[in-house]
Amino acid sequence: MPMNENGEFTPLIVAFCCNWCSYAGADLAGSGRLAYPAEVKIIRVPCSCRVNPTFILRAFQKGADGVILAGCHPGDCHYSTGNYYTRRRMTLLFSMLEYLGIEKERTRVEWISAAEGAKFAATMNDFAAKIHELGECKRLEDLRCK
Amino acid sequence: MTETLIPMIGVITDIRLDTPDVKTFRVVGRDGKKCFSHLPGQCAMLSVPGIGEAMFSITSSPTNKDYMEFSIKKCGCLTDWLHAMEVGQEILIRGPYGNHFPVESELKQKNLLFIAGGIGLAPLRSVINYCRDNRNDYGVLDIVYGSRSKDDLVDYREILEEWTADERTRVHLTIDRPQDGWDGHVGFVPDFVRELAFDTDKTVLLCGPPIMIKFTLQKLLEMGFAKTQIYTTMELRMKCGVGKCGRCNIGSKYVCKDGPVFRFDELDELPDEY
Amino acid sequence: MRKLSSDRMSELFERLDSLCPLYLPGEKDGAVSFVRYEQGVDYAVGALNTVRSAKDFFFPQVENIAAFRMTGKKIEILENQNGNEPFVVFGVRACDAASFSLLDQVFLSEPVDPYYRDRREAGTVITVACGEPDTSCFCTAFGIDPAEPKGDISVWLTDGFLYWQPRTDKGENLTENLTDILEECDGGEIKSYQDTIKTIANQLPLANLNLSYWENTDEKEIFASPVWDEIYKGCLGCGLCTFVCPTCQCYDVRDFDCGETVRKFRCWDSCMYSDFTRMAHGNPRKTQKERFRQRFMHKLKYFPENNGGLVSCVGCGRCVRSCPQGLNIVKTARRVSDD
Amino acid sequence: MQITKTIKKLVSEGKADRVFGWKKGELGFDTEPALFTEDFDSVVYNSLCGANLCKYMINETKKDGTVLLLLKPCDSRGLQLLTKEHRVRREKIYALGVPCRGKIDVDKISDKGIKGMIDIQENGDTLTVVTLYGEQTVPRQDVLYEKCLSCVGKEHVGCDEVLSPELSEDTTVNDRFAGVTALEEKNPEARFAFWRSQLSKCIRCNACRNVCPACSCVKCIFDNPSSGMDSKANADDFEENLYHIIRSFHVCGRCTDCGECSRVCPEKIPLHLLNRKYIKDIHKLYGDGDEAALLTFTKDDAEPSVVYERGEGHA
Amino acid sequence: MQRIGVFVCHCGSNIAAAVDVKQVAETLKNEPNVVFAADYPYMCSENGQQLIRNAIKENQLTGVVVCSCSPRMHEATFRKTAEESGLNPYMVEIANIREQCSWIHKDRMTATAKAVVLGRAAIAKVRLNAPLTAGESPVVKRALVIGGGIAGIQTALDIAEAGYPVDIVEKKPTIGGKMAQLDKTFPTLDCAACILTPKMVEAAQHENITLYTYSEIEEVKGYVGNFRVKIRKKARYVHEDLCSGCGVCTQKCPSRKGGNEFNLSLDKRGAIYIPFAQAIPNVPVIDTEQCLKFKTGKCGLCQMNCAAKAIDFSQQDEIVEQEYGAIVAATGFNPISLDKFGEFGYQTYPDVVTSLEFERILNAAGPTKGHLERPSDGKPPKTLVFVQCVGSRDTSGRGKEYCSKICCMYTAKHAMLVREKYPDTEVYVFYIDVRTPGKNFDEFYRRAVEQYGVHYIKGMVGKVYDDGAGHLMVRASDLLANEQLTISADMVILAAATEPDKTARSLATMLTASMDTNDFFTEAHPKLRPVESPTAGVFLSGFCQGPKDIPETVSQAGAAAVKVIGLLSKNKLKSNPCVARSDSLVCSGCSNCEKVCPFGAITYTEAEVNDGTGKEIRRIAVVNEAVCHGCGACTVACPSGAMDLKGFSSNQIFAEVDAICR
Repeated sequence: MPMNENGEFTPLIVAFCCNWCSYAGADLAGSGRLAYPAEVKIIRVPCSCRVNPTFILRAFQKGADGVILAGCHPGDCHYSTGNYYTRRRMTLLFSMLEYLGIEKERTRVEWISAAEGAKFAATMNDFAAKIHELGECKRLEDLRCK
Repeated sequence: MTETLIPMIGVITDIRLDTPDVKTFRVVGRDGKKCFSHLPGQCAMLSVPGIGEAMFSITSSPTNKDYMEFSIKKCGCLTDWLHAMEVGQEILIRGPYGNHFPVESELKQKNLLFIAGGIGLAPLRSVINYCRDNRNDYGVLDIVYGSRSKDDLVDYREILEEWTADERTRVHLTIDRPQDGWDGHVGFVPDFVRELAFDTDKTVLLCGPPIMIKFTLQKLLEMGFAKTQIYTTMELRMKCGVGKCGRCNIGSKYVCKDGPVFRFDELDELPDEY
Repeated sequence: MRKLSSDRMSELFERLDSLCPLYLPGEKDGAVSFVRYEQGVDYAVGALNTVRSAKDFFFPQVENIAAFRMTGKKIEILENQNGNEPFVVFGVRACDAASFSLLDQVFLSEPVDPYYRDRREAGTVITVACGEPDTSCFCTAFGIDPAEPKGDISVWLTDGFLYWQPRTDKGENLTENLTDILEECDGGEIKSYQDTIKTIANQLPLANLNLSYWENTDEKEIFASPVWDEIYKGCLGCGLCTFVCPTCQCYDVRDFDCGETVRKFRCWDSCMYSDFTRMAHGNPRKTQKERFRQRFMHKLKYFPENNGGLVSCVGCGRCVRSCPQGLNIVKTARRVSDD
Repeated sequence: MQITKTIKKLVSEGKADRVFGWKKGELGFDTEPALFTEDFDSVVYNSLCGANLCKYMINETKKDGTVLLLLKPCDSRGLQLLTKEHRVRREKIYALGVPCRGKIDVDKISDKGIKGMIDIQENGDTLTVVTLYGEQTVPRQDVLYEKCLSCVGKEHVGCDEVLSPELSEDTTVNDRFAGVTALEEKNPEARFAFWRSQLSKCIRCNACRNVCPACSCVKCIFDNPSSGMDSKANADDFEENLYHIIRSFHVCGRCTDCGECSRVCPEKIPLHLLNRKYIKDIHKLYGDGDEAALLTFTKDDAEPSVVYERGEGHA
Repeated sequence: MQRIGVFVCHCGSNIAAAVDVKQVAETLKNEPNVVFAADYPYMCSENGQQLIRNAIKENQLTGVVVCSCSPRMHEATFRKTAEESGLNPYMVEIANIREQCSWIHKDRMTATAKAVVLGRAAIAKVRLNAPLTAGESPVVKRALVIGGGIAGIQTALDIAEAGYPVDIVEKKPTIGGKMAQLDKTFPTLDCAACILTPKMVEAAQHENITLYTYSEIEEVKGYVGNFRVKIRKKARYVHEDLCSGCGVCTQKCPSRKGGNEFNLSLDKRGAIYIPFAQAIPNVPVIDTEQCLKFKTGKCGLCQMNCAAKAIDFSQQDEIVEQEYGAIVAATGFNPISLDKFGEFGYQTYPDVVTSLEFERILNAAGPTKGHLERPSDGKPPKTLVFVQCVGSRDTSGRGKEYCSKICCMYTAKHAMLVREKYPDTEVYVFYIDVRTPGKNFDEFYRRAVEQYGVHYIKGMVGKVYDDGAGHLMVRASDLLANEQLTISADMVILAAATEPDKTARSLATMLTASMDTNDFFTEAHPKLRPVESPTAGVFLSGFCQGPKDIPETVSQAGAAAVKVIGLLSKNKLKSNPCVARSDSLVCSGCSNCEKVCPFGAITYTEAEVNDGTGKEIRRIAVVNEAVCHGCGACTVACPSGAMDLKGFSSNQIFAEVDAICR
């Protein structure tokens, strides 16, 4: 289990952020110096609908402990309908992961606008806290990567 | 012989740009010595971790005791990577694999006719240089070599400077289409072979793209050569190199083990699936 | 020969497992496979064959070969620790036991496959005679006797007793450790049991498979048979038959990027897969017909040609039972030879 | 036989020039998919014809002429999907619906301890199993495929002609989603244990994929080295999860619930429980319209947090 | 194999204070393929950029990673920098180590470690980057406006004024639209015709405007900058170029049974007719349903009387094909049908009329020549009841859930006009809410109440019925007084809800422009791109995008025109190169990608492919790069992975994930 120098569990969290809203929201959180844990690493995608379930599973395979998707609020998608598809895809995928017995708190979708820097930071803090609580992700890891 | 499937580390000590898409790489072991000895026509498996593994003909002659050379055409993931390498890069190598041209038996004292097209010269270069280095064991060497253009002739310098120097070696070059600065023959290899009207006392070693092999074989047979006189070398989806992984067979023969060198009469007995 | 009362079988398993890890057929979620013996695991005594064959012990579906680390222009080879700890497999049937000698032909011929060799050396095979060969069995067509299975030790399970016959040094050595629970006997008791087996085996519908056409016909001729154009039609191109087959041995070698290192592993491959022979510039076996033909030509013609007439089939009947579309080697062999 | 008569009539009328159906196998009780260009008398259709033939049409309709295709009700939905996704040339198929009263799972007969089976005869609701050791009778209903016991329905869709639909019988005894519900009611640990145990049996033979009418990709991502996703072997437990999770996701909203995946699995992994989970969720969240759920949306769809907010052991 | 350079920016102390930039540069230098790494105080400064340019040249870099502020800030800058040294701009990736690292992490070790990971991810991505070139397509410098109401006219005029040819396609025989039917306009009460007709004339006479009236869109192909449109010019049976507009034919026509559409059938017209006096073009049209010549083959009076020989019974529909760079939808609206609102007696009682009908009744050119007469007996009504929100804000499913926006104001206008001209009338207005958010709107409404004594009653009308003595009775509730009312009315005027024109739906399909559930065109962004549709090159003007009054319509019309002018002013369109790409060897042609594409960028073609197993004709997806916006929705809908997104390819994202999770 990855630990910091204090012996605390340091999870790995991958955040997929859409370029137009949530990535900008993350930037705004940055300019507002709103801290959230460094274990959150952001990958920029044009739209949340670019996120393929395989990306999420790949992250878990390679050792991520939580994966969060952030996109524009429904109705505000830069491409008008992208996040509606995201919403359906992820609802069904997450439901399936839960059905397979993967802790459902390890995956999340949030709608964060470019103006919601505070929400971005709060969301990441909350998500990271949850992952801290859950500990290391055992159920979707690939033993070869450990 | 390296252990099955486990490669050894080779170091690239020289890279030569032969044609716009063919490079020749010189490989030695970490100790600076030749990785293993081989016979003309044999292959080795080269790989880069995470990129891929593929079988290549060893182009240098077994008589070269210092290093091995591979002439590699850029045509895919692994070869792209290899072409981008710099001197000093380590790669993985295992081998030697397959049979070889019967240089010490059937070919001995024979007049040899080498016919190659494009990168097909690579496997034959090993034999040619082997014969040149054991010059008294072989008769006249005729080398017919053709390529798309002058720039696509692999080993052009070596051909001009070394091969032509020997009076019992005759080099016949051709390119597909006329080109400025080329006063040699222009035309396709099969026709050129026909034009050259060789005596049928020669043993033929033929290598090149499938279509060239097909038509050249046809011409040779028309000229009176027998299939028992003609050898070729095949490249077929080899993976393990030791005849066990099961994918490179033509009928009951494994290319990596029973080949890659076949005589055409042997191929005739096998199902037509290559 | 030795024997043991049937009700003491778990005692035997306990003892065997204490000597080295023991594997035996057990049921898991509705399918029988070889499982590691532990308390509470029941020996699937009634199951004729496991879904997967026993070849997995010597030629597992996946095995790591090596790992590499690349730093700058340097490559480091990290040797793989392939464990070759001794182990025992109990409950191998005559057909699977026969398959090992076919696999040996491939993996133990030069150049020897070290991974297979090591596992072969480490494993002790205890075979069990088939009390009731079933419809899909046709091992007798290959001269295999289900009443007299090969292996390091052969076992017969009659009503009330387990009979134990070591056949090799390895078998003898193992038996040495068990003399306290296995009592000596002359073995005459199993004769009638064996006779029953033979009677059943001879009545089985597939047992009379006749391969003389395959033996006596040129490979090019069989290859060119027009029957191939028809019989592959139902083939899905999946790898089911090859993966459950005890004699299929095609494999692939691949890399897996683990981040810090790249792992080279070997895994089963199937000639039924469309990408089995795919190359950058084409595929010599373009349609399922060619792939289907390759599988059976290999088993029934090419393999025998290269291995002194040995057919690469042991009649275990797994393909007969599990092919979802009802295709199998018997059907193919018979139809091509117009039997 | 009625079917043979109909086939001959249709072929003589020029409706088709060849037939894709079943023929008798090597044993008394197996059948195999086959193409007939003549000898239509050897076309077999009985309760042992479990295989779904619609996917063969991908290759078959690339050729000239028209194929007469025999379709059970569940197969007809597969053909409809393949047609909708332009994977078959529908105009080259004469789809003949054939009645279905459920198909027999031979393994279930074996599981009853019946050995040495050499033939199966059907008499109404009873099967007579002929064995080396004599005859035994088995109630037909006991040995139907799992897929038949929770069949979507015996109505053919999109057929050019349906033969004697009155001979079809409803074989559904289980609620289609009962298996899914039962799993949903377990806690996550139990669910994980169930699936890990099931999926770890997988040998990656790809039979489930290759038989699936929704898995009709020219090249599957799992076979494509440049997809970044290729995973040929079950090199790790994870790969099994990955393969089956992604495969079920790819057929999500497209699965016709024909049950072939579970039928063909040599390891008896209940793969239909994955697909049906998606179907159940789709019905619950988006209604059961026929349009593929992942290819459309409404503005007030449920949020992914519905999963998060659901209590443990929800139904 | 790439040769990558890594450039770590201090951003003064913005990054350097929290991140050990030197260590980041040094660590990343050991990454595979990295051949150069440096740090610099301000990478975006001229000197910093020079450093990058030099490094690219000196080290023959094929890829650049800049670890700096957000790519939203300087990605464009560094791409340009790279381009200046001959590197493809899309070979640059940014690792955001300021907003997403140094600014939020105080601990230097943590921040440095994260910066390294972010750098590694960018390196992993750039390793798989491929040079991308923005596609270019020429722009046809001509615009199409669909709809000839005030929205369409205004848009066309503005575009034409900017010097671009523009065609208006109007399905009715004349342009003018709904506004032409209005009497006065709120809140200024100026005459609609007086302000509209000059614009109509201007449009007709403008050298850059071509009118296609009595015409419909048949087919739309192509994409932004290059639409190819087929227009069906329906047969008028009158040659526009010959007709002098004298109107003799309309007088000679013996058929008088056709309902006059312009007056909402409150009166009749001939079979050959000019919709209204100021119609443009001032050319009659024959209604073949009514025309005796067409019905019986006898008559032809009009033709005989036409001095210009303009009438031609054999005229056929004509298809005109034209290319356009941009298309504006201005299809307008209609009042909804009141069939489902039986309680108001609209179908039963002639004196129950819609507001638009009332508009015609008040109009001097209307059926009553502007005299307030009730339709049943022509008597002047004394008590008038206006009912608002008939079908608007209706959640029962009979009407529309939205507010039609204009009814409050025109009802106030009607009430006021009635009271001003006929002070002896009593006017009641039933409302749910009175909504007056507009310049001078609330003042206008208050005038109606305070100055003109209109009775505004908050409450809904429950039933309109005949008391048996020929009186219309209106039963309603007064919510404020909390009582039931019954009013004996001479006329009831219903403010019917509005809805987009029915033809908009099929047009949207042709344009691949999306619509909402109410059949209003969807805008590309509800706040920031309100006049563009999500389909590039298709713009929205007026009511078709959502309920609007005249000033709003005109301003949106102008805005749409500006967008069109902006587009047409370009000679070539440069497209975003980060668009979807379909691998023809892998594509199964299943159409799933097409179904999720919001822009209609994906089409299918039968193409010959050879994946190594022989040539085959397959149906495969083709992405029109000029139309694709690069959202990536298709990449996930594609099960085979044939669809990928350039610049954000699956393998690039996998590489980033792998690098982060290493």
